[in-house]
Amino acid sequence: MTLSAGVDVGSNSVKAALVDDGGADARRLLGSAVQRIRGMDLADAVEECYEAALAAAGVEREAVDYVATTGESESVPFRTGHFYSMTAHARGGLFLVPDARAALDIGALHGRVIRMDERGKVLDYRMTSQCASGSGQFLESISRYLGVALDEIGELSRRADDPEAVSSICAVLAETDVINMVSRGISTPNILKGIHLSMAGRLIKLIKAARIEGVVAVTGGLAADEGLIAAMTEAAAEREFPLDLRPHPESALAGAIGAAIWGAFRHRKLSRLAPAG
Amino acid sequence: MGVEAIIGRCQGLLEDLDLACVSEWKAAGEGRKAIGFLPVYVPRELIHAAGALPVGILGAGEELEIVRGDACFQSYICHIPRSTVELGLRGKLDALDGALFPSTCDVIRNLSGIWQLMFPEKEAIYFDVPQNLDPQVGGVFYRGLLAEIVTRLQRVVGRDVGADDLRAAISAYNASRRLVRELYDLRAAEPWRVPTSEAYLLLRAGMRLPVEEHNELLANYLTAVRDEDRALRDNARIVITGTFCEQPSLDLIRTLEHAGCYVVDDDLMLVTRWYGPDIRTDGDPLDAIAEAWMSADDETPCRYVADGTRKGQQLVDSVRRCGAEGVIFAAPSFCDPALLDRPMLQAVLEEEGIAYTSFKYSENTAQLQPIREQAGTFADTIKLWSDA
Amino acid sequence: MKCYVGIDLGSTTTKALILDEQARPRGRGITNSRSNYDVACEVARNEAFLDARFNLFEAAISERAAGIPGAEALPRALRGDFAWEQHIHLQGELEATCRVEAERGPNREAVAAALGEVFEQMTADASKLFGPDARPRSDFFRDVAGAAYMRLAQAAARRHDLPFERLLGIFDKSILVVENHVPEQMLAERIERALERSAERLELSTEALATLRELVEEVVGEPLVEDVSVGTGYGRARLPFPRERIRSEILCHGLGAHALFPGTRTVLDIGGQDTKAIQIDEHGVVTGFQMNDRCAAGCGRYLGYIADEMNVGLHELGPLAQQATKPVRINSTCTVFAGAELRDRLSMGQRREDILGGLHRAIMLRAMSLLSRSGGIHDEFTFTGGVAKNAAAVEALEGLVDENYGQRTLNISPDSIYTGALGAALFALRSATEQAPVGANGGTR
Amino acid sequence: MKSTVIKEPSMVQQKEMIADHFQQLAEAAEHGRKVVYTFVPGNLTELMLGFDTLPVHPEINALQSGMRKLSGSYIAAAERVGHSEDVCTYVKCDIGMLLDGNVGPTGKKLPDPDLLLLSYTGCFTFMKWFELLRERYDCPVAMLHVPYQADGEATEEMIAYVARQLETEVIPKLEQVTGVAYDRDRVREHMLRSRVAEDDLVAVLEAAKHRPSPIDAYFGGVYYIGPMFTAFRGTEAAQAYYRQLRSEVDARVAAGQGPITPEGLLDEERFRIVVEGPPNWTHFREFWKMFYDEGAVVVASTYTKVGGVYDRGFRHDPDRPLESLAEYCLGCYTNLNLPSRVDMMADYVRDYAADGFLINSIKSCNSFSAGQLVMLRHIEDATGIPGGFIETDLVDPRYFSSSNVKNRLESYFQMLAQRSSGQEVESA
Ligand SMILES: Nc1ncnc2c1ncn2[C@@H]1O[C@H](COP(=O)(O)OP(=O)(O)O)[C@@H](O)[C@H]1O
Ligand SMILES: Nc1ncnc2c1ncn2[C@@H]1O[C@H](COP(=O)(O)OP(=O)(O)O)[C@@H](O)[C@H]1O
Ligand code: SF4
Ligand code: SF4
Ligand code: SF4
Repeated sequence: MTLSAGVDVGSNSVKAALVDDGGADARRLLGSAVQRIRGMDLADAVEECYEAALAAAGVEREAVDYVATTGESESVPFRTGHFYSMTAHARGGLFLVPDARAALDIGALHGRVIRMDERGKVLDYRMTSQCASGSGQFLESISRYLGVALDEIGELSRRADDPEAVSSICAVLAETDVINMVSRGISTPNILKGIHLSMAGRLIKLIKAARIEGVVAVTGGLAADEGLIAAMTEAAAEREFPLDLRPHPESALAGAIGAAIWGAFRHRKLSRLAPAG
Repeated sequence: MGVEAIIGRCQGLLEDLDLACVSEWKAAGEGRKAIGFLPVYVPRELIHAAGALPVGILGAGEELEIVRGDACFQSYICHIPRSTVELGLRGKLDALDGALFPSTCDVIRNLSGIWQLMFPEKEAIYFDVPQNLDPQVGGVFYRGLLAEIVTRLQRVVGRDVGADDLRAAISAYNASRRLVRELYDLRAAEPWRVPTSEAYLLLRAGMRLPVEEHNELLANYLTAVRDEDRALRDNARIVITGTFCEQPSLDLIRTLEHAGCYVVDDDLMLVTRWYGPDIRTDGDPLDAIAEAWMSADDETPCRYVADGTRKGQQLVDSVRRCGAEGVIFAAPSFCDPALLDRPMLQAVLEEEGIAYTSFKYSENTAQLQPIREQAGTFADTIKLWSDA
Repeated sequence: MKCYVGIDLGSTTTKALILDEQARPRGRGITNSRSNYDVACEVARNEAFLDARFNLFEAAISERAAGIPGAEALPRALRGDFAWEQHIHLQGELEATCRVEAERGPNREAVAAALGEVFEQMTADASKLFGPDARPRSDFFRDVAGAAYMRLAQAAARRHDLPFERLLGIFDKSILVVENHVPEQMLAERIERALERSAERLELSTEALATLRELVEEVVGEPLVEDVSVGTGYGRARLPFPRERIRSEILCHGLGAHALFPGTRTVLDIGGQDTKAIQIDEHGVVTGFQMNDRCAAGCGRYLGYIADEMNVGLHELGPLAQQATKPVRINSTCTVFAGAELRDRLSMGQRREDILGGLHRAIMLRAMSLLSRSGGIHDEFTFTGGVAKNAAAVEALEGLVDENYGQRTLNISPDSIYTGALGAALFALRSATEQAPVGANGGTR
Repeated sequence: MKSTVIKEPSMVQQKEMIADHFQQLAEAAEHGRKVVYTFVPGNLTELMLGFDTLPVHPEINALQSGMRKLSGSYIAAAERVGHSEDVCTYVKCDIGMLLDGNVGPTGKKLPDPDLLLLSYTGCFTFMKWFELLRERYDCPVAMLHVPYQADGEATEEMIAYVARQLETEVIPKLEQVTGVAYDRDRVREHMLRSRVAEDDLVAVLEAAKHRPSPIDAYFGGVYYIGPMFTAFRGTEAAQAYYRQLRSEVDARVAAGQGPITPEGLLDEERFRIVVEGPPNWTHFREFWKMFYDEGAVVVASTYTKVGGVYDRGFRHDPDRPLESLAEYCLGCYTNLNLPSRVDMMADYVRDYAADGFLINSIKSCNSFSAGQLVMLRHIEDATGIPGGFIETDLVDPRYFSSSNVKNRLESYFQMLAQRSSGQEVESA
């Protein structure tokens, strides 16, 4: 048994997960925590999040064999090793959705798709460009403008009957587009669905570019947005493109979980290389 | 000189955006001239033979704030022409008496026209290296072109250029190419010994220094670095391609190394590494240079590959020769030649079962995080699965 | 009095400006652009007319009541008290709307209690916001109320064990409702109340008050006749104006800048989501222009995102940035990434002021490119639009102009944000005096 | 204003020519005709006619796809197989069309090439384009390298170099593919016909010097140059077409009529404009209408010179067929250096008494676009007239923002109006 921890430092929040790893069939998530960064010192957020995860798992700090980071590792002084985000998300996605052969990671500022094999090896990936159009951040500010809470977005969007397309490429100009829509009396569900569809279009483009088919584990914060998932499924169906998206309740933790699993893997490898002495 | 001192000197040269080193060189002798050139292929021998200093114009990296250069180019054009114009308008290219614009792509081509419009007092020599490689056709044309360049250089330097001047220049550059090859071979064999950031700085220094001095620097480095004690790290061995023109920043190169990659071959600073064997120093030197171009099998996105079955072969060879585990396609944003070549090369790699990944950059890319993530994931994958 | 009104419906703010027949500015109004353009337009217009009346009042006092003790201070006090009246009125509406909204979710009682505390405190704080020396963090109700609400709701949520997001959501929904209907004017009534408050504070004598009240009534009664209005700005096509009453922003900014500073040859306007560089001749006629396209990087909204991220007002951003000692270099000015960039750099240990300094410089660098693309900077150079209110932006611009073009006269008017509206009003005046459609592009088609 | 669709005989004629051409392509295999893919700038039509080959122009397919609103999905398809968002969309549109079965504008599949004739004039991307096509077709490539007029002239050496390549590379490959021997006299005959049609085309374009201009030399112009720049130069059909066109334009001049547009006759010429850069194809009509609505007529454009700058004097010369073809290739608009392009624009502004000039900067096309902002300044300096600048793309619908283009055009035309009324005030 290897006790490992994964800490995923994102742009929006820190996620931590503790995994009890006994190899393929005996891998368990012991506990986890998420901490929003906004307004906090990053180091404090990391510390708070890690403590919370330890507490949730009922594990002592000293008992952890390997602390693996992903994301911004500089702010985790107690890390043992680091894995890059796509390595981690692929592995985490596979853990949560064992049938998946791809992970779609949608976070505050980025979208990435990762094609992998049945062992979580990254085969190909695509990511959105530096321009922030269609990111979670954008959705967040628009929904605030519309007076919609984050957890209402999905449900509202699914109620749309005549979604209104967003034309601007730029997120900021799209904001004005949206204001324009409100002024034309377009309903909130139709606006949200329009945004979802435009994000969906972009993400599907990535998915196609990475030549992904079959089951896709959705990871990252926006996996919780059922409206986006529904929009993607619809948009894919419309393009006659088979897409089986599988969000998971723990999707936001995928990066942290994946890092923890790889950490355990490295830990075993290292202890084999250097027998206890 | 130790490695640190050599690299320090190179770093200083890289940061010398005002070309103070060129002005110094010019001031050290009567009537000395300096001629700039843009990437990718330039017969520097001609400039050297004319007694002038060939100076590489390779953009301004991430240091210069671009104000007026941006005003000359739309947002969808790569970065190097705008920083070149900015440098020119700020007087940072004043030390140059003219410039050579090789036929790399439409952007560099049009830049020659911009130069004519903006800096009419400076010689602008655009030259069309032939894409027709028949000695009787392209060869004849190129021989004529080289002679024309010599004539125009003679006008700039105010003296005649003889065959012996040309032969001496060819010899000096042959020596330079041999040293660069040695550097690359060493890095491919023992990449922990020669970090790419150092190799790159060394080559960049050659864009400022007289060739003889640069050769000495290279030789010194090669000696010194063999004595350095440098630790072997658990990195993946990769080849970088697509960077032939606009150069990535030093920080970007370092980022790749920090993300767990050993670069074992690259097409950075291509101008220093043209042609396979030495250019012959007997017979007519212009013929020799033309011949070398016609027979070189260097493949870059700006050279037409007449035999379609050979496309991408050079990249595959380099991967095999250097024992690389993967290829990183890194190309400047909006670079048509590199980006249009990419799918063709990737198809060849796929056929050969060679892993690759790709991204774009510009010389002033400041957000290195996405690049680090991509290179890091690529290196992770190679490492985690290397023995699986 | 005949009035010529220019309305500039911008992407973030809507401005109105009134000229009299002698082309003298008489009143200005501004509000945040909102989803209902007609409302935005109406609110700005109302504000401008109100401002015109205050100005008339001020003039009347200095002409006819100069000797009365306390009279001099009255106009200023009156404005503050009137603003306070308006604010309290809107806040009342907001509270009512929030309470209705609160009924729609879980934990009704706790939410209601929390709202009660929040609004009570907001009312208590409001008078501070509008005191004679107050400097509100914004001119707009949305921002002022929003900031106070956020701050108080955080604490209230904790006390009542509610998720902050719930209170946030209630506000977001309610503010939309409140800002999208035109507040009733009830001008005389509200002025009367404000006058009483002011009189009390200034301790005016009864006779003085009587005289002044007469003046006020006279001014309130004076007919202000809107003769012609011209619209401009990003949203101009949606303004309820006929086509010949709509002018391009470029022309309006050019003419407006020319009117403010007749020596102007180059104009830079940075608004919420666009940046324009305009060259004009000695008549204010545009001879060349460039504007940003498709990408809103480095525009005013960018500063908005930054201010939001740091939870400070737009007013405060510039002064903070001016404290930079070693501005960092920033290459990416994507508006949406602004917050992340700031966080990133803070986590790298860079000083907040230095980052802000760098951000301001980055914005002005983009503007410099545009200027240079439009033909350079000629003497004199006028900076307009909302961002001209930001001292750090101005300082960065000055530095860059100096480095790249040498000595230039840089004009900035405190009313720079109204430049477009001024231009539009001038077009309105012109069209009235010419008695013909404006320019060659008249509405014959 | 009533908006009747006006169809003149020349329009019908052109339609028929094109339909006939595609019919021949569809039947090429049956009739054993060889198909050559080649480009518009520097096209060697007379030479190809001499070998009885049928040309396919990938750029024309791309622009047609743009007009038929198919380009968006073609580009997406090319991007899916690994092409970057950044590169020329003509190439991607063509590749996407290929991936989609290479169905041409008539709904029939285009025949595969027997030869890729890469005459690479004025743009490096052509070279990459054919390298990419070569991967998909198993056929020979003839490569003609045309040097750039970097110093504003086509030198003897350049002409000799190109002519030599025609002799040693292009002609042998054409012979090899078609089995037909090169017949100098046949080529000369076609060149003779070209000359006549070229004279008529120039007369048509220069008719825009009249006030009002009887033609729109940009939007309308792309139709006028169609036959000359593609498969037809040197044919009898083209000769007849240009004769007819010229007579129609002459008649409009005599009647004092303005240009025919899709919205109807433009009867009030309010602005005379010179345009640099290709048009946008995905929103061609909408784009044209923005001009029409403002009463703006394009009196001269550089885009109508990409397949030859006949109005500056060049004519095919049957007495020196290969040298003349070489000169033709060397002289195409995008093969001119920037100072020459500035001069040309400035001359147009003067010669056509234009009120303004506009640059339509195309995201795809570095060959055209890199340096246009510098050109703008220099043309302004040379003419004393302010220029306008808009950004669109050829066939990528993502890069046409109607509101943006409209805003800029509107502002530009209002500025011209303000300028001219300001000047009137002063002179009054
Ligand atoms: N229910 C939800 N609906 C929509 N978006 C959500 C929801 N829950 C979280 N998000 C979004 O997820 C994003 C955070 O995702 P995450 O993967 O944690 O990002 P990062 O790793 O960059 O911090 C935020 O932008 C937030 O808006
Ligand atoms: N008091 C202020 N201090 C600093 N910046 C301000 C102030 N008021 C407005 N701004 C800036 O001006 C921008 C709006 O400018 P404005 O010219 O009104 O734009 P628009 O016309 O597009 O609405 C805001 O985004 C903000 O950055
Ligand atoms: S287009 Fe908009 S979202 Fe994209 S980089 Fe520009 S400002 Fe950012
Ligand atoms: S980076 Fe590419 S596009 Fe830019 S000048 Fe160099 S070769 Fe041309
Ligand atoms: S870059 Fe321009 S000239 Fe070249 S192929 Fe593309 S559109 Fe044609």
